Amino acid sequence: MSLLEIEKLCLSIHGKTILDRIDLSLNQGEVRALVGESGSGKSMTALAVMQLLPYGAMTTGNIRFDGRDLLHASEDEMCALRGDDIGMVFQEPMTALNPVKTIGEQVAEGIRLHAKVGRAVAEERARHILDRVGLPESRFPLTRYPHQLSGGQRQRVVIAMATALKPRLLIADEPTTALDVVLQAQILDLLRDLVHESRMGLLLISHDLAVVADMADQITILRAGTVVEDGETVRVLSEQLHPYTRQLALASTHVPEIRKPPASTIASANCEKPLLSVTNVVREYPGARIGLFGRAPSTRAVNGVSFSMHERQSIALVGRSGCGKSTLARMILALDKPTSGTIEFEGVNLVGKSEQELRPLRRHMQVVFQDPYGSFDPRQTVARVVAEPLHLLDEKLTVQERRDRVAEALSEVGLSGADLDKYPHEFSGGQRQRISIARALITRPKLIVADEPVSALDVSIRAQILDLLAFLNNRQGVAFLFITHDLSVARAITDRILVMHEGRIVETGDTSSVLDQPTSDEAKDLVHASPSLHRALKRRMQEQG
Amino acid sequence: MSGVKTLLAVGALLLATSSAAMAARTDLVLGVVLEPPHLDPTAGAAAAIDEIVYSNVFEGLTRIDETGTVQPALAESWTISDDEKVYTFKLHGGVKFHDGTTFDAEDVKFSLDRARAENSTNAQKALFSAIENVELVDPATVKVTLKQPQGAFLYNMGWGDAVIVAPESAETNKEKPVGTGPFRFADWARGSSITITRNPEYWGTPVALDKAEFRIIPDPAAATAAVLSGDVQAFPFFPAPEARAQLEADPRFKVTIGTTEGETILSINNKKPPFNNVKVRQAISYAIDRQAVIDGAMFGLGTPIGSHFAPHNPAYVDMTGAYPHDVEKAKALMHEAGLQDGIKVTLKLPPPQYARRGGEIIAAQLRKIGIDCEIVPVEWADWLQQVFKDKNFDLTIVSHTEPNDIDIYSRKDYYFGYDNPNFDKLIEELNITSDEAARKDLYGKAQKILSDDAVVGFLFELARMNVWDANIEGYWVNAPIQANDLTKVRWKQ
Amino acid sequence: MAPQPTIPETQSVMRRARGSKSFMIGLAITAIIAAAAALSFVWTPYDVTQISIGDKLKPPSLEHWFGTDHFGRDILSMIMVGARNSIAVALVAVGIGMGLGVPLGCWAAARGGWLDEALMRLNDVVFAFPALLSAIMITAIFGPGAVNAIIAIGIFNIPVFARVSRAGALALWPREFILAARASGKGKLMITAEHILPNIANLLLVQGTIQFALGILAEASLSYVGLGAQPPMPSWGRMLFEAQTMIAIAPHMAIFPGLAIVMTVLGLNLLGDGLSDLLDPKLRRQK
Amino acid sequence: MMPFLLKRIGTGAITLLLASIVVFAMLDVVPGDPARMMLGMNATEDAVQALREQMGLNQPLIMRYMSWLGGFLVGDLGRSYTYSVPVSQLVAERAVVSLPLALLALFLSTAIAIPVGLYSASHRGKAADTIAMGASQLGVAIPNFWFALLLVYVFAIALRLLPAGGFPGWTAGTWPALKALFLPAIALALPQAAILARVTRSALLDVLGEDFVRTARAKGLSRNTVLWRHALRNALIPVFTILGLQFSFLLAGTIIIENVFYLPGLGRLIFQAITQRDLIVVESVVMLLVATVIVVNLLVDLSYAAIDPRLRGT
Repeated sequence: MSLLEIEKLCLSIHGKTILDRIDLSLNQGEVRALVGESGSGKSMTALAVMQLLPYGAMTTGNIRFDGRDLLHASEDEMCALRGDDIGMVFQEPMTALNPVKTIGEQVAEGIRLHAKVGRAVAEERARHILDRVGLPESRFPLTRYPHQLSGGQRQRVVIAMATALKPRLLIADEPTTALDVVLQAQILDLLRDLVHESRMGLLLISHDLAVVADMADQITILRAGTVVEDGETVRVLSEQLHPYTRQLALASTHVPEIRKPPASTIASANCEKPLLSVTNVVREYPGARIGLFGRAPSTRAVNGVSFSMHERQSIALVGRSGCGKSTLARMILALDKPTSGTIEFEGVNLVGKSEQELRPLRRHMQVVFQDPYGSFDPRQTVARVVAEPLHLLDEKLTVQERRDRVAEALSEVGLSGADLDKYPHEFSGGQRQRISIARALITRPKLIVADEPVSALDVSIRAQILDLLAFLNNRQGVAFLFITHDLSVARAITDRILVMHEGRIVETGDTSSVLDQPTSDEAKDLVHASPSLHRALKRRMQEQG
Repeated sequence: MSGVKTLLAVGALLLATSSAAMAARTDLVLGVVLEPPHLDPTAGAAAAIDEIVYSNVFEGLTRIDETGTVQPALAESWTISDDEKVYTFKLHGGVKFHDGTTFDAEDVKFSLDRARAENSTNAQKALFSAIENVELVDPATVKVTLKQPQGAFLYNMGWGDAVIVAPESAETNKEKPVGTGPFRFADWARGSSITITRNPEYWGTPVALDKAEFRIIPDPAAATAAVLSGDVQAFPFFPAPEARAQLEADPRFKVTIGTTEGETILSINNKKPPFNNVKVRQAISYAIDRQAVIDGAMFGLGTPIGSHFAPHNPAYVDMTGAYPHDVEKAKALMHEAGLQDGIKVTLKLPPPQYARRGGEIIAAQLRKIGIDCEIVPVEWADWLQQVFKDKNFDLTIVSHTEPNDIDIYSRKDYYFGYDNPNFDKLIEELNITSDEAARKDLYGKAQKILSDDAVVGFLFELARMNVWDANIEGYWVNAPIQANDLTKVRWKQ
Repeated sequence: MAPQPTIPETQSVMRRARGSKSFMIGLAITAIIAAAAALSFVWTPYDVTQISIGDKLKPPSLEHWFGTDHFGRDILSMIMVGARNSIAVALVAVGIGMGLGVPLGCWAAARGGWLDEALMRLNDVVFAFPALLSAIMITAIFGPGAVNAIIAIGIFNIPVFARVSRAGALALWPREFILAARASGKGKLMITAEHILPNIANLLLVQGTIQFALGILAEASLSYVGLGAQPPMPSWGRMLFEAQTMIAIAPHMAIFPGLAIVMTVLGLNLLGDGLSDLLDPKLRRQK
Repeated sequence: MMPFLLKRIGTGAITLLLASIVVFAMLDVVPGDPARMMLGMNATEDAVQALREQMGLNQPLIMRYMSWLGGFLVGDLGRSYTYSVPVSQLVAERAVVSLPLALLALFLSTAIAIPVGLYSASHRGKAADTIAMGASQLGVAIPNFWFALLLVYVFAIALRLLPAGGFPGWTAGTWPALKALFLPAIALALPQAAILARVTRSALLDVLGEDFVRTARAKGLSRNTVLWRHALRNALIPVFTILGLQFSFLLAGTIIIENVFYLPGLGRLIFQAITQRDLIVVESVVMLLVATVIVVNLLVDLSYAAIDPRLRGT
């Protein structure tokens, strides 16, 4: 008998069908991945197991845990199971912990509840499990509050809470999505070890095939609330029998087809004046106030960065979260001022210029942001959103001219001019990112700074956007500065790469050479931690012989 | 639901019985509307001071009784010289101030000299203006010489502003009044109440009450509630005439309606056009429906007056028929004055109900003859400044509560701005006349002049609605002077 | 508290509005009161300036639905005209608060630094005064009357709106669409006009309704202590003051104006609640 | 903790200073002469002038401000014009009425509101919730003076259960004194409780939607345990904010309520002092009330730090 058995699970919320006849089983000591794009119903399946579904949810079918019917279990029975026999780790470590309780209290709480032990004993056990997840008391006393920990450390606390009582089933819902690749690798290692140690069953929910390829024994692929394919991980992913599986796999390793003209043209460009040159840029943030007059030492988010880029070039700026790459991007966009150093665009130093003086420069430098939802004013139509940078042009445009230009920009990114009067929320995530790109293109810029342009997108859409960006770079000659933590993106569309670590650039070079043979430790860490579907499959197949 | 009701009823019963009086009580809680600013009647005009200390804590040479007659007080008798200029007062013996110091002629001289001194802060310095000097004859005799004869001198000496204070305590009387009266000052919880207790060493007839608390309740609604709930057992100048019917119907209370010296008038700025035209003033007099004002503002309490004189005074002449309510006539007079198109004026109203409510009614009445009143409510402080001192007003409503104060119309620079030499002459004559019949005649003439000139809109004599516990006796029904004389008040056995 | 930009789906808002009970009830009550106030300009059952002592203190009857007051005036008519006064005072006071508070708040948020700090300190000062107390002092200085009541109430609306709009604007400034606008070279004023204001409009609308209701209450309190609109203009607060001493003999004098206040404030609060539900994108996303 | 505290105390002090200037400036332009007010209608001009001199009203404005502020700092609030006793004595006499009243009202409103809010939040959408929230809507809409009027009518006049007003003083015993404060406290507390209950409920519902509540539930905590152990403390911040704001309303409310019940408290003192142009009393009491509001809000801010470790700094 399986540890967890889901049969014909159907779920609707306020009458809207979310899950349709899901079947899934998981054995003791086994790792099962539940994979799918956003909206496919992965998380709802997990919450159905926990019986923590949102208000208005209706379920039919069967969920049996160790032979017990969970769908019909009483709330008291579920309380007894949750945290004791079934543990759960959530996606967002920043909000998953109660901000006003110490980590010791939060870990011990479940232990006291289920093991019926006193405060001291529970604390002792909490200390032990926190030590086990890599938070030794010497450095992380139990009296710490969540806000005193980093994201990765918080996720360790959540894992400690979920595994403190050695549950037989652990559900991890995108446990590493909010973390950078290095932390992701660490957390995945930790989960793997914990599962092995106490022979838990692990239901790992992820959108990332590369991640699950490395971890899971079994895989279930979901699409729009139904199971598309199900089976042993290596077999499913290597054979790719189902077209959707193949589509997912291809998209996650996508490299745009349009390749660059020979490198010689780029080399020759090297002798021209650079389009952008950043020299010794430093950005300090004042330290917190201590007492009346004292301050903590200031922190340097960006610490002596220099580099330059030429027209038509495509450069990746990679690094772990918090390494200063976004701060650098903002300074390049003249949205933030460096503490020292110069940033020259088209030969003009941006630092200290007034908004009026920046106008002609801004026309040639635009931006694309990560979040396709947050980068538009929700109260403006697409026409207004896309036309916004036209404000930078010196000539006055008539209404019709503006609309024509917007339509033109939209068609360049593959949208129709008929979409002009719609609002951004009427588009899908991928379409929004196209709108965002259209906005950046409308003034015919020479440089587009793209801050994680695809990291919030599902893999299939991501592939399309990468194609579009590559097209713009190669055919229209727009230079791109990509800010990303995802090395596969860097590899897909950039020529050069800058690896940033704690405010400094630690390695530069051609993208492929740096990613294939990193020399600095920081670059090596990044490369090794990056999940790769091919590498994982290769490794697993070797293991299995 | 009915269970709750029963519970409440039982609770009410318990509370009611527990507070019921057992034997004759000797304590009393009295409601008063205004809190006095301090308790020294010789250093402030506020009626609220006298309403607490007059006759109770402080006494003068003479006192004014319930009927408004002058009675001996600290002076047991007096003689007047033939030229009516020298008054010799024989003082009571064995009188002590509350602090134990003895009362004698020195104190009288001190008090009178202090009141008429250059730097005196006595609000009624005019009372003493006739005094030429004060001489000590012996410890029990004082001789007061006047500059000229003054008919009202003995009456004047009965005012609260003329009470006798001791030099030892004169400076601290504001907070801790020390007098010779039957009650001693006990406590003043500011904003809340003032308590006086029986003076066991009183020289005169001892009082029945051991303790009296004056509780300050400025708000008519709160006053009504306080009386109804039994929190106060007496409210001598009850501020909510609208509650009269309800209180009269309640056997727990005895409601009496007394007279006051308060001539309530619609003051007119006689200096300011168009009110300098007697026709306009007469038009106003015709336009006013006094009875409607009395009924509407005072719920029927008050006696219409046609001149500045109290109807209960023997010298009163009824002038109410001079200007009957006649809108047509009023309009005609306005027309004659060339104001047929109407005028816009302001009507400044001090806080009391008679003014605020009366003002609304009068504004409505005047609107009918084309006088459009903008109602401007003002606090007393503003009223005193803007209206009384700066004379910056068109119309205002106020009650002049000093007794026998018809002479104000002869005062130069008084806020009415009225100036009539004939009237002034009458008042001068009055001042030096002490023959009752002659005075009466002069008063009558004065009233006639004021009525003819329609100096102001004469409305009504303020009535005094007293609400007392039905078991109390011996209180004043009328208020010939601002006072709450408690000397004879007692609970019935 | 960060304002979520919302989606101007006029049609669906209308549809959902019809489904929101508190919104519809609030709207209905507010509409009735507003209609009564508007009607009073052209018609009231009786003339409210007409004093007729003979008719005083009549209990409710067919002739006088809500009875008469101590001057024999028709209470229903007075409530209708009083509504006009209450609404006018509260509306203008909210207008003052919005007109001055919103620009101040937006300015502070856009400019930041010492200016923000200084403006917020000033805000604190005004906030530290119990509003009614200061309103009493203001009317003590300038004299009672509707205009001064408006000023007194209006002043205390300024910091409210300044705070709300500042908080809203501060939450918007770091957002990517504002960054995009800045990258398009738009100045702070322009961004505030084009992006900030439309996105905090909902917030301001909801706050405006709340302040409107509070304004009605504040006006009633001021009139009650005699500092609001002056006779012959009827006002609800003063009607209650007048009724106080007659509550035992003419309770209708106290009940009807009191109910008028309660209903108006209730209606506005329900409307505000409904609005904030309707305009809250969090709820919409769930649907 | 220290920087946060110092900064808050610093801004509080600046606010107080600014407020003192506003108060003083405001009262200087109040029309009406306190000296004339004290002496009454028929006082002579000489007497009024003499009194003005005595009261120091003839000094220049800035001098009066400095001496007032200086006195204030050392606890000398000057002498009342009308009562001619030290203002500090007056304030002390009145504060023993107002302070217990405000505290009683605050206690009543919290004691009613928090449980109602909790219950409503945990029974969201049920009949009890609907009724409680409906009642609270009504409570918010009722002007406190009207409510006071109804209370007096029912409990004092009709049932004669409680005094209609007045205050016997604490010397009369704790019970009669509390009895006198009960109706006013109810009149003040109920509308406030209505607001507070709504805030408590919605704050709790907000917190219940947070991720960490789900985490706690995944630990096996029941809905109610989560409500008490995790949600309540997080929901306290908005509740405390409202409590701080309400205190200011409460103080303002006492001005009216003390007048309705003729309680000799600070509220009535200030009302009387304004009408009597006893400016020194008005200035001092307003300043004290403002200072109280500022201090209470400071305490609220500090309580945030006690509740929320994120505000304590590193």
